[in-house]
Amino acid sequence: MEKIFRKIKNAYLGMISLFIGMRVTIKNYFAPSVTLEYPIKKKKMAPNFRGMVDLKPEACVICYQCIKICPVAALDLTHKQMVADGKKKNEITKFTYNAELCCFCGLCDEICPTDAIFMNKMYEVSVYDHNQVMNIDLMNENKYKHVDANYSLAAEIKINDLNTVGIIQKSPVAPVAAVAAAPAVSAVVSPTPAPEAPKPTSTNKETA
Amino acid sequence: MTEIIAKEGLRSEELIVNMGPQHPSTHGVLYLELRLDGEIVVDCRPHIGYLHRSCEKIAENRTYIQFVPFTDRLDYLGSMNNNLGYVLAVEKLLNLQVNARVSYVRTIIAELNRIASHLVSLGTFAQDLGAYATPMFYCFRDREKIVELFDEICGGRLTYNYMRIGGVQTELPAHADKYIKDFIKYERQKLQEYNELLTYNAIFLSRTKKIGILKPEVAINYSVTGPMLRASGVKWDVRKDEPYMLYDQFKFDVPIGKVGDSWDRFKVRLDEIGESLKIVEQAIQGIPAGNAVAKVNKVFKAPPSESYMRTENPRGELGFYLVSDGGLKPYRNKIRSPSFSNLAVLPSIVRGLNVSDMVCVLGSTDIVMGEIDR
Amino acid sequence: MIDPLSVQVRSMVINSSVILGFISISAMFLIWWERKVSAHIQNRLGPMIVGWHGSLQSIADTVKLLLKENIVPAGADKMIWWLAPFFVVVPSVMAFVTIPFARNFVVHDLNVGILFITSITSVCVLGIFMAGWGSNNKYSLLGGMRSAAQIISYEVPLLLSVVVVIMEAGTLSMQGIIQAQEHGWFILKPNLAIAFVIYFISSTAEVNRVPFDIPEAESELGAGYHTEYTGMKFAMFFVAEYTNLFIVSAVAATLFLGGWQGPFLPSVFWFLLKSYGIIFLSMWVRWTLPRVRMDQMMGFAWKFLTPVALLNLLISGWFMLR
Amino acid sequence: MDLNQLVQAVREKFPDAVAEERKAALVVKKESLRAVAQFLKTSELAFQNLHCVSGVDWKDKIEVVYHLYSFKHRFMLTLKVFLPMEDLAVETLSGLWESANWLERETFDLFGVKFLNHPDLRRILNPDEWTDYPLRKNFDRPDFFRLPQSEGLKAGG
Repeated sequence: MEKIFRKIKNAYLGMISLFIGMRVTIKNYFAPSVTLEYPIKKKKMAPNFRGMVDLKPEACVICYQCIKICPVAALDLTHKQMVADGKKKNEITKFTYNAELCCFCGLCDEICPTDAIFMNKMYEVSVYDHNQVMNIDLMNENKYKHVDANYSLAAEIKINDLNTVGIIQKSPVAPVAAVAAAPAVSAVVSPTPAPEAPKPTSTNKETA
Repeated sequence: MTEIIAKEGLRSEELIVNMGPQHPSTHGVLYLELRLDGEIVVDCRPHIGYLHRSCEKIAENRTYIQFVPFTDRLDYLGSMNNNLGYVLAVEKLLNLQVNARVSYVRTIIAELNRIASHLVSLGTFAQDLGAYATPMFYCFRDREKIVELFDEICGGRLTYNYMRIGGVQTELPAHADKYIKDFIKYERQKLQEYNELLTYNAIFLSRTKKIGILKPEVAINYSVTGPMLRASGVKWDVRKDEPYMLYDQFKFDVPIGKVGDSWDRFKVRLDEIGESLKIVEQAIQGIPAGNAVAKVNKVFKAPPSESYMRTENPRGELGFYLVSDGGLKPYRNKIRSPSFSNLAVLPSIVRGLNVSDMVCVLGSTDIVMGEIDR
Repeated sequence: MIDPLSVQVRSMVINSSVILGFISISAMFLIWWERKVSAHIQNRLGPMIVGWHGSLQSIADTVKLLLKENIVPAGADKMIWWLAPFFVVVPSVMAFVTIPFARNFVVHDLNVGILFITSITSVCVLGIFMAGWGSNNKYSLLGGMRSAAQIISYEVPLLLSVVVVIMEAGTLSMQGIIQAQEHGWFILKPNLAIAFVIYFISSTAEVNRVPFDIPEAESELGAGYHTEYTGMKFAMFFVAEYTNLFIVSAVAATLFLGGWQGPFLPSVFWFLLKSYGIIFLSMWVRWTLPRVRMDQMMGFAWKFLTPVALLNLLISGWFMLR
Repeated sequence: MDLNQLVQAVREKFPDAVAEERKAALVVKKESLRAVAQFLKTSELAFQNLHCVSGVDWKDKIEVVYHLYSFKHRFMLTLKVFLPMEDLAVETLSGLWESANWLERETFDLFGVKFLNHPDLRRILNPDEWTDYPLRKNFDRPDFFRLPQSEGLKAGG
């Protein structure tokens, strides 16, 4: 008898628990929606958002930091020395970006000493052909026009000025780079000073 | 027909069902070879490796800092925790101390990501049990709040690449303090809602209670870690028992289960969200001033030595075994992924259950294939 | 001989065409409505683009499904595979014959109306099992077998709860049952309220909806018996599912909620209001609860629902004879 | 508990099992691995948990590293065994710790270390018909591992 009573009690409690669950869903039925109607209303990306890699061509000092840090070799840079008005000057001959290899880690943005290379806020980057994103010429003003007709480098640069990645307060403490012999045991880890721009008059190490 | 039966007797045959690699409830590209007797699982053989990218070989060809983005892709739901585990391993290798603010920021971020990861786990578990999408959407709604914050902080929504050797990528934004406090308040309310919707729901209880019981000694023998181990009743949490960073300064409990069934695993995760909220609350109050940002170290060499660092990931203990030969790149980087061991125990606990229960147990183990296959 | 031009036959033809139109529109509406309800329960918006709040979404989907390629799986039992969708759709359409939409709108008020509906809707299980068997897919087969077991089991408590209504009304005709409720809906009587709950639970199982959607069981069996179907064949299963949903809700409205009876408004309006109200309840349940397990569900049918329904029947009978 | 005590205990039990003195690890001879492991698990040291098995390729030899954990003593032991390239075979530990089953399969798959008496020694991550051992140092497929190599950088930029 007790068994039957317990069974009935359990069934009753079970029913109640189902009704409690249904109360939660009906409460949410009348709650406002949290989603956006995506293609119509678009989310504005935060200034730190990592979209496609972009470049301010005039700011680049050809230091090769981004090439060295890129974990997936998505960037390709060559340059040659030019003599103009009696002054030696390095000029980029090729600076391409392969968005298919890119892992959007943002290390190039972070390491760039002059903030020339940065990540823009594009996130709709569907194309019909691999070639359209495999060799993007970063020196071109309209590099992403074929992906997004509304792309504008000036606007992207403007948004990017707000971003905080790779921008840190300079601190006089020594860099942290630990060396094999003496690992740094500094209590405060401080940023390394921004790497110097390579000297404009490089030697013949750099080839055409 | 009747003649055959008369001659040979009624025969029954085992049915071999290939569950996966594409299947709604295998959480990625897991392939389970099931031998069924009717609907009872006689044998289950997991086949893995569909997502094998040889991350460990990649690590041998990348500098230490270059490998951080790859750790994001291991357990893609707990990217921050993976970043943290790797960075701590490298710091241990370099014997490098970081300042308190770095630890605090890392703690906040890692715990928030643990919440996000557990939310996904709870949602997909409910989905596996056939609660069509509703709990999952609620969980994703709350996870979205964390992801939004991460998006603002580091620019990524899934693969964050936020931790740096010696620091973090960027400072927390100015409004993060208020945002996180609001989130804690909000999430505590929502946890109550999950309890109402799922935890004590009669159907949910009948589906998960006493299903897939994992005994503590079996769990330890199989090297199961994380919420799965704690659900079996072993009070073991690396954060508590072998504290790294500043976890010894925060007050939090380690929720454990009683039986080790699917419901306990679910409940432990749900409780851990609450505990993580506690940690975040304390961390956000006690965060010291200072500089948490570390500039990317372009090049550094590690002394020829080795380090094994394990951290408490949302799924268990993530270990990085780094061997250095004094070069720019690690000589060997072994990733001990928690899901790998947690999946290995699956065949032994699903034998004798039926297919629906197997799906339930698989959902409660909360595996991520990116981590298993590496 | 029936005169082909008699008033009765003519009205039946007209009514049938109205009903056929209603079925397709209702199924489309229900599909859209389900999506909206689920979306709002999940804090989403649901379809919003096609038409006002996405109201034409189902039409767009139908066009899409019509244009889809019809893929026949290799090794399928072709004959059975092709016939299965028809075996699912046709009975559900046939069941509309005796559903009284309004005071004087019913295709043909059979004197065994409720018996006709319950028997004709059970034919669906044949189609589902054919689909599961013919697909040559293990998941589909499991789904079809589960479905057969489930529908046959839940037929018992469903019928037992209907019998209480028949006893109370004293007729099998649908219009007769409604007229018997002129002085108060059946659901207001305690024994019939229990019958209503049993009916609602069993009918949810009958139309394979959560928490009894075991034949489809997305997370276990892919999509169960209709995994291998594409295009319009899949659409037929889909339409049949929602048509069945409407039928069981309409029958519930007729048997327990007084059918088309109601003050002020036209009778057809009251009928649709009650039917869709029950459908909303069903949707609400669907988007809240998890799925039960096969053995739990069978145990629930045989060990709980059937005894309760029998007891209910006995007590009602005793009250009636007293 | 610290490592020295532990090494001492192992030495007492197995006089010639320890192959090498290391600062942070216990290195045993491969013949005595199974016996030492048995001792570590069943004695009062109580290493109940085999946490991780990794291989390291030192070109002439392959090192198999076992991370054992003792909940009782809160101690993580690094147990190592070196295998010469000619004879990559060592006794399995999968009878002692079930976790060794998959972890050793992984090491077999990636390094080609044969674990004797393993119940189910198949490839686990790579396909069964794969012939190479990808984590060995001599395995290099330039197609797969594209290193940061821009033309300007190669030339010394």
